[in-house]
Amino acid sequence: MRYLPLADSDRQEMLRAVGASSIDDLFVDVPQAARLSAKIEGLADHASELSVERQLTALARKNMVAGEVPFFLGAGAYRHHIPASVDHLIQRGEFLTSYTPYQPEIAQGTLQALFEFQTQVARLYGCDVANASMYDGSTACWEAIVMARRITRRGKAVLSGGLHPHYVSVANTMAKFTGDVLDETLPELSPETDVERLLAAIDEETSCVVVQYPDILGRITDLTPIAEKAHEKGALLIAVVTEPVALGAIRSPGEMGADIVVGEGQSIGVGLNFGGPYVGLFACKEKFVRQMPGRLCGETVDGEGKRGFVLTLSTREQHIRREKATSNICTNSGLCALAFSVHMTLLGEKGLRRLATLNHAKAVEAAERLANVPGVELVNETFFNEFTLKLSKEARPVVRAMADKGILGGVSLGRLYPGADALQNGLVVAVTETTTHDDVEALADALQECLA
Amino acid sequence: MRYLPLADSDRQEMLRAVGASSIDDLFVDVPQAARLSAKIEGLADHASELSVERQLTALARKNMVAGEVPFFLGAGAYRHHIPASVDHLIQRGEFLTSYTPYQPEIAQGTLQALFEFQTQVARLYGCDVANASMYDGSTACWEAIVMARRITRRGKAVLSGGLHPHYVSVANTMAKFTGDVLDETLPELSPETDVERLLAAIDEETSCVVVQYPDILGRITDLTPIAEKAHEKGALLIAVVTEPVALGAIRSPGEMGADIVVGEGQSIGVGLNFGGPYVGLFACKEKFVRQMPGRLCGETVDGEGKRGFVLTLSTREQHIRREKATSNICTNSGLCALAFSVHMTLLGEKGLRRLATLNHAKAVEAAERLANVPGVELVNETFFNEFTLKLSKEARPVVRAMADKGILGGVSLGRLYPGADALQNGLVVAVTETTTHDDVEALADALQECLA
Amino acid sequence: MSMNREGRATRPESAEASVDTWTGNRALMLEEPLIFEMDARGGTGVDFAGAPKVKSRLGGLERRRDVGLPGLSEPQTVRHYTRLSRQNYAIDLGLFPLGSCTMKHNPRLNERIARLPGFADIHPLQPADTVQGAYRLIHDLGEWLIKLTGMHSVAMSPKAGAHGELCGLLAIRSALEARGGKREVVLVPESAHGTNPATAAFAGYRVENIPATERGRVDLAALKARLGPDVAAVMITNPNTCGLFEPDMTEISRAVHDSGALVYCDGANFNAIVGRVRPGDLGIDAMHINLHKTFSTPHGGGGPGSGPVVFSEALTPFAPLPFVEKQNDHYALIEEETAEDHHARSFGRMTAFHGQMGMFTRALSYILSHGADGLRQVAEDAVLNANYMLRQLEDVLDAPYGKSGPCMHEALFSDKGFEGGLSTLDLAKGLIDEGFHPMTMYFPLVVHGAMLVEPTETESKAALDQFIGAMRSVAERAKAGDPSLKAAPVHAPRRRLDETLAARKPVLVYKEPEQAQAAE
Amino acid sequence: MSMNREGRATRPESAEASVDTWTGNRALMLEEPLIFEMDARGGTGVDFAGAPKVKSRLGGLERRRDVGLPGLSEPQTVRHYTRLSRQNYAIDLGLFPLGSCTMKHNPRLNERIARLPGFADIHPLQPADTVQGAYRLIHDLGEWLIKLTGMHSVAMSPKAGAHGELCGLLAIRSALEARGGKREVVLVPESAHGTNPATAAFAGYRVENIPATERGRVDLAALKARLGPDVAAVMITNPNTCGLFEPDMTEISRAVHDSGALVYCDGANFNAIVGRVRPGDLGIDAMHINLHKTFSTPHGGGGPGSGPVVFSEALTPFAPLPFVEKQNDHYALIEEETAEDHHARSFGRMTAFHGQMGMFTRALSYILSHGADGLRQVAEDAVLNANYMLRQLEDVLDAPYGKSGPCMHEALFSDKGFEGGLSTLDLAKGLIDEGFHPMTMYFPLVVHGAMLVEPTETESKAALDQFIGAMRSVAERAKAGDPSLKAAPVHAPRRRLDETLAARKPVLVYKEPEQAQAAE
Ligand SMILES: Cc1ncc(COP(=O)(O)O)c(C=O)c1O
Ligand SMILES: Cc1ncc(COP(=O)(O)O)c(C=O)c1O
Repeated sequence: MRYLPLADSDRQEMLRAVGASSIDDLFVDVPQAARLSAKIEGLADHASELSVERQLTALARKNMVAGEVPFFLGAGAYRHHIPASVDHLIQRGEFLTSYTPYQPEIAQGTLQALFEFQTQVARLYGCDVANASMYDGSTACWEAIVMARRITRRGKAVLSGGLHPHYVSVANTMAKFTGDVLDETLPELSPETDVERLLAAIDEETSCVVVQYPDILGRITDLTPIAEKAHEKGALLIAVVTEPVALGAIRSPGEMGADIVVGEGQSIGVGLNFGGPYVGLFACKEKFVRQMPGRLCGETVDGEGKRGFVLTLSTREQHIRREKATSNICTNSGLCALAFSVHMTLLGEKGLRRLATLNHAKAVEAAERLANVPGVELVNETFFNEFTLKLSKEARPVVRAMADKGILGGVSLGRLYPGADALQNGLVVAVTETTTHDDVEALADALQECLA
Repeated sequence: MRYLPLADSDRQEMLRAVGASSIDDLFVDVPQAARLSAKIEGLADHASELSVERQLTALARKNMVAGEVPFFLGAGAYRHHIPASVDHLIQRGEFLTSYTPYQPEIAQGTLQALFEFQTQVARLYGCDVANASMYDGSTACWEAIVMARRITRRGKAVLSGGLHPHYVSVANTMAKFTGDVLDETLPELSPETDVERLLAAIDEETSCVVVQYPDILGRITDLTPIAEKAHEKGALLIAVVTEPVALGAIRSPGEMGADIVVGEGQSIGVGLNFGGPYVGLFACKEKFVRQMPGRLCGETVDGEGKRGFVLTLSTREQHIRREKATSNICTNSGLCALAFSVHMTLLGEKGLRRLATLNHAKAVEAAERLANVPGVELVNETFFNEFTLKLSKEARPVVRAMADKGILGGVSLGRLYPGADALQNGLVVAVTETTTHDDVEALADALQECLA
Repeated sequence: MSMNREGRATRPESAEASVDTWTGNRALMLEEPLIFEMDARGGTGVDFAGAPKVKSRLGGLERRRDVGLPGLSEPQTVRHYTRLSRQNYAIDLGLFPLGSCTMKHNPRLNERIARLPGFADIHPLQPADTVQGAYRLIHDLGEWLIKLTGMHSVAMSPKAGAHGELCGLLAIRSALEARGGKREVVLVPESAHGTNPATAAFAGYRVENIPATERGRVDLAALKARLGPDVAAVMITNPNTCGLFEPDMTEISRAVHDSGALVYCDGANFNAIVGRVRPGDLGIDAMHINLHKTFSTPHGGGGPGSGPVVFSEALTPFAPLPFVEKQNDHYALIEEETAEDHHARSFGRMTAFHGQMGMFTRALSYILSHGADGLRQVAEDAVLNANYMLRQLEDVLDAPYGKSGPCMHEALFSDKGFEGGLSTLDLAKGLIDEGFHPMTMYFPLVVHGAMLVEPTETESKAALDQFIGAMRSVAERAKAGDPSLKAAPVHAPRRRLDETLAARKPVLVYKEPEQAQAAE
Repeated sequence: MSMNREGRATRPESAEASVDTWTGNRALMLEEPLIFEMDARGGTGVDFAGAPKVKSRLGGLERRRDVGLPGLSEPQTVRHYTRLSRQNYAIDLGLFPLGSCTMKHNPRLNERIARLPGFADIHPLQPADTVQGAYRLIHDLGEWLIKLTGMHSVAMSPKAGAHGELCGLLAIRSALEARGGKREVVLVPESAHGTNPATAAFAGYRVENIPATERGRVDLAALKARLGPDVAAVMITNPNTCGLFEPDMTEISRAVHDSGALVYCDGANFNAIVGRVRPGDLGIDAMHINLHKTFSTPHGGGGPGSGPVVFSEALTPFAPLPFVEKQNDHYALIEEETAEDHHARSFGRMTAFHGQMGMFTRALSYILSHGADGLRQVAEDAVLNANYMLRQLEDVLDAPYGKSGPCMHEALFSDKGFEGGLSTLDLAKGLIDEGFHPMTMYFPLVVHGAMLVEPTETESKAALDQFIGAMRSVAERAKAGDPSLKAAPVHAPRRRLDETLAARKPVLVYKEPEQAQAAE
């Protein structure tokens, strides 16, 4: 076996050295009945690289690859071009095959990169501090709600109807067990978000109000009035950003008064990957730092006074505080955070701005083109790189029919909100710098055919 | 431009620092007439990664990929499975982006790897010493002929008809200018090689006899009698190996008395790459070491007595000896040599033997299967993983017709020997560990159809 | 400190003390500033096509302030991160015996597979017909995990071990609630990993400890005594965090079940038994598997991981959504909409989308590569390597459970007998100078100054022997009270770092010098 | 030395002298044995399917002896080469100002492009219809090279610069021979790169030197005086190896042509003028282009390179085979068979197959990425960076041609003024400790203790400033005769290596201890 360095002669010699006559001697503690003598059923013996590669390539070929067709899916996962150097760098063995930086003297590479990551995230979100990553946007969102409960000692969270339905589901799952009360609703296929509803719902029991920005339909709302109302009532504003590229074009939630900003970082540096691994971003105001979940990297000095970095404030964490920890998270999304940071370093202010401008401009062009297709109506007044179309038919079968023609035309609201009748004709369309003019024309033609 | 770190403000500041008012001041030595003011005709301005990747991917898609079809080409370039770790390792920036190791204290990585490479090559070839690589097999072959001339001070080289015709062409090109006399012939579509002719041709004027092993038709001949006759006449035996994997199954040329062994290393660690870059291997007896071309890495010690490695015997080389150098080679094929060495380290004795056994067994099975196709005759009695079929028709159009069906069925001798009538029906077929049963069946079927 | 013409420091001020070069570099060990300290405003390493002119649809919320992001050209970026990477230790450099973390070699084939566009470049919400290969991969991997553990079903979506623990406990809680009655306590051994109690608390339970025996196992009698109508579940790690198999596991399961509670097994240490023992045969109800441990997906300096959870038949109805189901020749993703008929009692969704696909591809590649014989060999070699460590070191280091028989995949030592105020930390830092990553320190909590050494099966005997030699050498120094050990490491990119300072005055983001001053 | 149980040394004997660890490692700087010294017989890192049983067709030549190849598992292999790599300096780590070598950043996009299966996994002898994309790529790259140089045609097959020189000289010789008459001498400036005279000799010419002026240029008068019926060609490097443009190039070309000879230009320094000057406008006949310099293909620790040669109209008929020709919408490879009609006077084939495809893909990616504006900027920034170096250092280091005006892409210094027996070598080794790769030393030969500094355009101003600071610091030490410089480097993986010993008693391959002893 190519991955196992011990030779049989090594094994014999080592068994002798430990005083065992056979390997079974080392498994004495396993009750006889539980010792497996047969091989795992149906599993072949070890296989060559060539054979494994063939088997798995055959599976990979059964999927329609986003980059090979006109592609318009978003709804929390976006297809952006990732510079080749990002993957090159995150594949360096010293990053790829290291552990959480428990021994900081020989983990300064990871630690400094995390410190830079935290700073990038905090600045992007307009917050004071950020952590070293969460699993993804949806779990980060739930952790934010939990954190708001800890801070406010209140149990009611008001969720905007524009929050990604998976994020809502995750919160609902957890709330079932924690007893949090979630005040939620479905989005409406209209240009207006549910700001008024949110403002009305925030009261003295509210721990937080959770608003996605831009929201699941792509709409952009000013968060300032929500922040003001929340603060007035002693609640926190949690903003959720599923498309970080948007923040190259629009104001950051922090600027508008959000207390905690969380989101999905996948757009920057991390590919689609069929939904994971992604990287949850988590930032907040400085005063809440000791209530944050997850790892934090901080600056310090070494024995010679040189600057260095360490994991810090670990008294919040499970390995020190156990049942009193702010979260149970341990392994986070380190390498994706690194990828995010490398890509963001390549972009810089200038690149992020340009990327956002290009996304927005292409999306505006596409929205105008698609709105001209008979049977298609543009729902949004505002959007960044993603907007919602209202079709003259149920969207889900249209999406499937377009897929049969080799066009991945968007995410139907029927997929996201099964059973919500008012939403079934909605189609969420994302347009990025990777979308070409021809792609848009192909989608327009396909829609026209399917809706005729 | 993503690759240019200077900002305009840097440029201004630096121009000031060097006392220039504009960049043109630094180009004063260029005659006015030669200064280009226009942009290069037809070349667009700088382009994004995305755009370049799209343009070049479009070109790549126009090629039929070996790994995606039944594939049987060889004739000096072989398709083997390369373990994924090889590419991972050679992409490490410290290997990929370093120069020839002129400063050994900070190039021990490259140097030790070269020392290991030299040892692997020498052992594989059955020689005392090997150099740090040549461009490819064909240029290594020519350099060996030149070296034999230097050693023997004779000018006639006897080339076997089984030598790869490109290698013969290269030698012919060079001989035109150096005045070497080449005694050459075409191969015959028969199981016998031209050993008898070679034995007869070696005389007191002969500097060397050059024999490929296995030869261009895949045939394997014992080199011992040739070595004996050559040595008797004061000539050298140069053995050429285009398929190094073969040496996992058959005796090394060094064992059989070859004085210089050269060849192509591509099969181990280096992909097909449409013909380059490849890696020339060059080994010989110890006594000839000071006549070798190319770089040599040698062992030494540092100021503290620790073992280390340096480039050595550079008094043979152009940068020291200039017009008296043993060769003009400077840049060689370092990274491919590293890839070869990594792959060979992964294989080891056991892996190389198994790989060779598998190649041979699959080739034998395939040869037997194909020989059963009506209109197909197996030329070889002996072969390793490549053999020649004699078709009932001219092979070149058959190869083209099979390609139209999506089968890359081999190399026609018509392609290699245009105009050589006796060879036009020959088809050289290579079979490796990557060839499947289905591939062979597809080829058999295609041949049957084309020959019907 | 020296200034360049802009008055910006070109040489790190603090470097002067210890090194003798102008730059502060030491040949190939290069000092690297933060990206924020580089003169990188206005720079970028990405080019874009020009954007068409359009009427903005941003609703008047155009960004007004700069984000404050430095941008580097590609050459600068590659250099920055390459230099940083060189300040890290990693499996690729040497033995990384972090107990409980299973730092085994990460096969490069798996990296290649994970990057196939057919896996890496597909969107989680594509129509089912366009991602049949992906669904099938998730399904197949799940099937192997079920077979390897001898369990009944699997939930693939948990994002890491701790997330898997939560998944397991939520299923347990749902099952118990479905039965009716309220159970509020989860029992956890003292030696458990911190995520266990943290998860139990997150799931709304009160945590109580179970004591350990002198042989480092769960105290069966104490456990039985504590079981009762208020206990919802017991969380057991097996092999446990002392690196020992729980021989009473079957009986524990029986007792727990008899009391009406359920058994959660922390499967972080599955590597010791894969292919040799199926946890399902020991009576457990749920267990997470860290694909980033046993199944070799890279740790990446902290993640991502993946923590699928296998369930007993009893818990299967409560497993989370979504999941992949095979329907004849077709694979379907059972999400909220279709769950109605299939899976009405699911406790719900744990994450957006369907799990860590990028880890699944790697894990399946790992399983197929090793096959039935190879996986069994993995466990055997992991255990053999650990026992070899234990026996080669127990004469110089106290091995609290060394007498009680063989260990599994980890060897546990303590700092008993160190002199001169030296402790586990000092030995660890001494190992750094020797070119090794230290073992896990001060965990499990049940052993004073614990050192948990997990070599894994991907180490050669030569590597073990070198580690043993180094460990012996440093242990001798610790036992002799060698004060120089307090100064270790001396050869690493940094000397010991002041963690107290970091926590007392947290600096978690870079502030421009002006900003930082203003903040004082 | 310490022995493990098999009596094999587990710690390098020589390490003991200088380091204080048991292993000889210094934290992240790890000592690594040769693969031959690892206990690796019988090991392997590659698995294979079983081979079918067949009757051998090996003609009785089955291998009888072991090859003697150690085999390592994948984990061991990855670690071995990762550790070795860390003993290297590289562009990815820092400024690599090797004059004449153009060590610029190697874009990672190019690496990705070169690995597209449509380029990397195609065989050179596939039928033309199955490789139209590949032919087109070669053709397109060739067209850009022609346009960038203002020449008439291009030969793509040469494998590196020296091979390109040979290609050029063979074309020249063929052309001259076609004209009749025998010319036997090639004139080469004293400052020329060693490959120039070596190539001329290989091509059957006698080499004579052309002297240089005090301003570091070809002495036009002397050259003219030497031209005559026996001179076949003049080889000029422009910009030359002193980093200076030859202002008389047009006149040189005219004079050479008038004498019936031809002009070969060594294009290694094309980076200084790309997009700003077309060598074809200076009257040359042939020039090679190192794609591994100007066009950024990686040097890979010594290669591979690629050396396409551009030709004037006069030489075009003599260019080598094969080449790609565009025929309407189709691309054809003109090989021996078809050359008859097209290219009867070709001097022939220089290599198997058709050149360095893997470098072509990268170079074309580079050209398209930079575009017309970017390439011009490359030359300008390369020249600006070099002049900045020159002017920031000429007060501490002797710059022999500094007074004569600006340099091109390289700044040339000498060791004039060094005290205490120190010379260029010592300064170079001092730079290593500072974290830099030294500049080219002792080349060109025309300057005593030459130091040729080529920063390239991919260095930031901050990187230049740090290098300048380090260089000034070490230069001051050299001028003060600081004896500690003789000991440099002290921080690198090795101290100065004994090159004399290596050459006196060459050890070029590893010998097992028994073997080595027997050989004594
Ligand atoms: C015993 C044990 N349980 C649980 C975990 C948590 O797993 P993860 O880090 O994947 O969340 C770990 C690993 O860190 C562990 O070692
Ligand atoms: C001026 C000059 N000419 C020729 C060469 C030879 O090029 P190559 O190394 O590609 O053969 C070099 C580079 O080494 C060079 O610097």
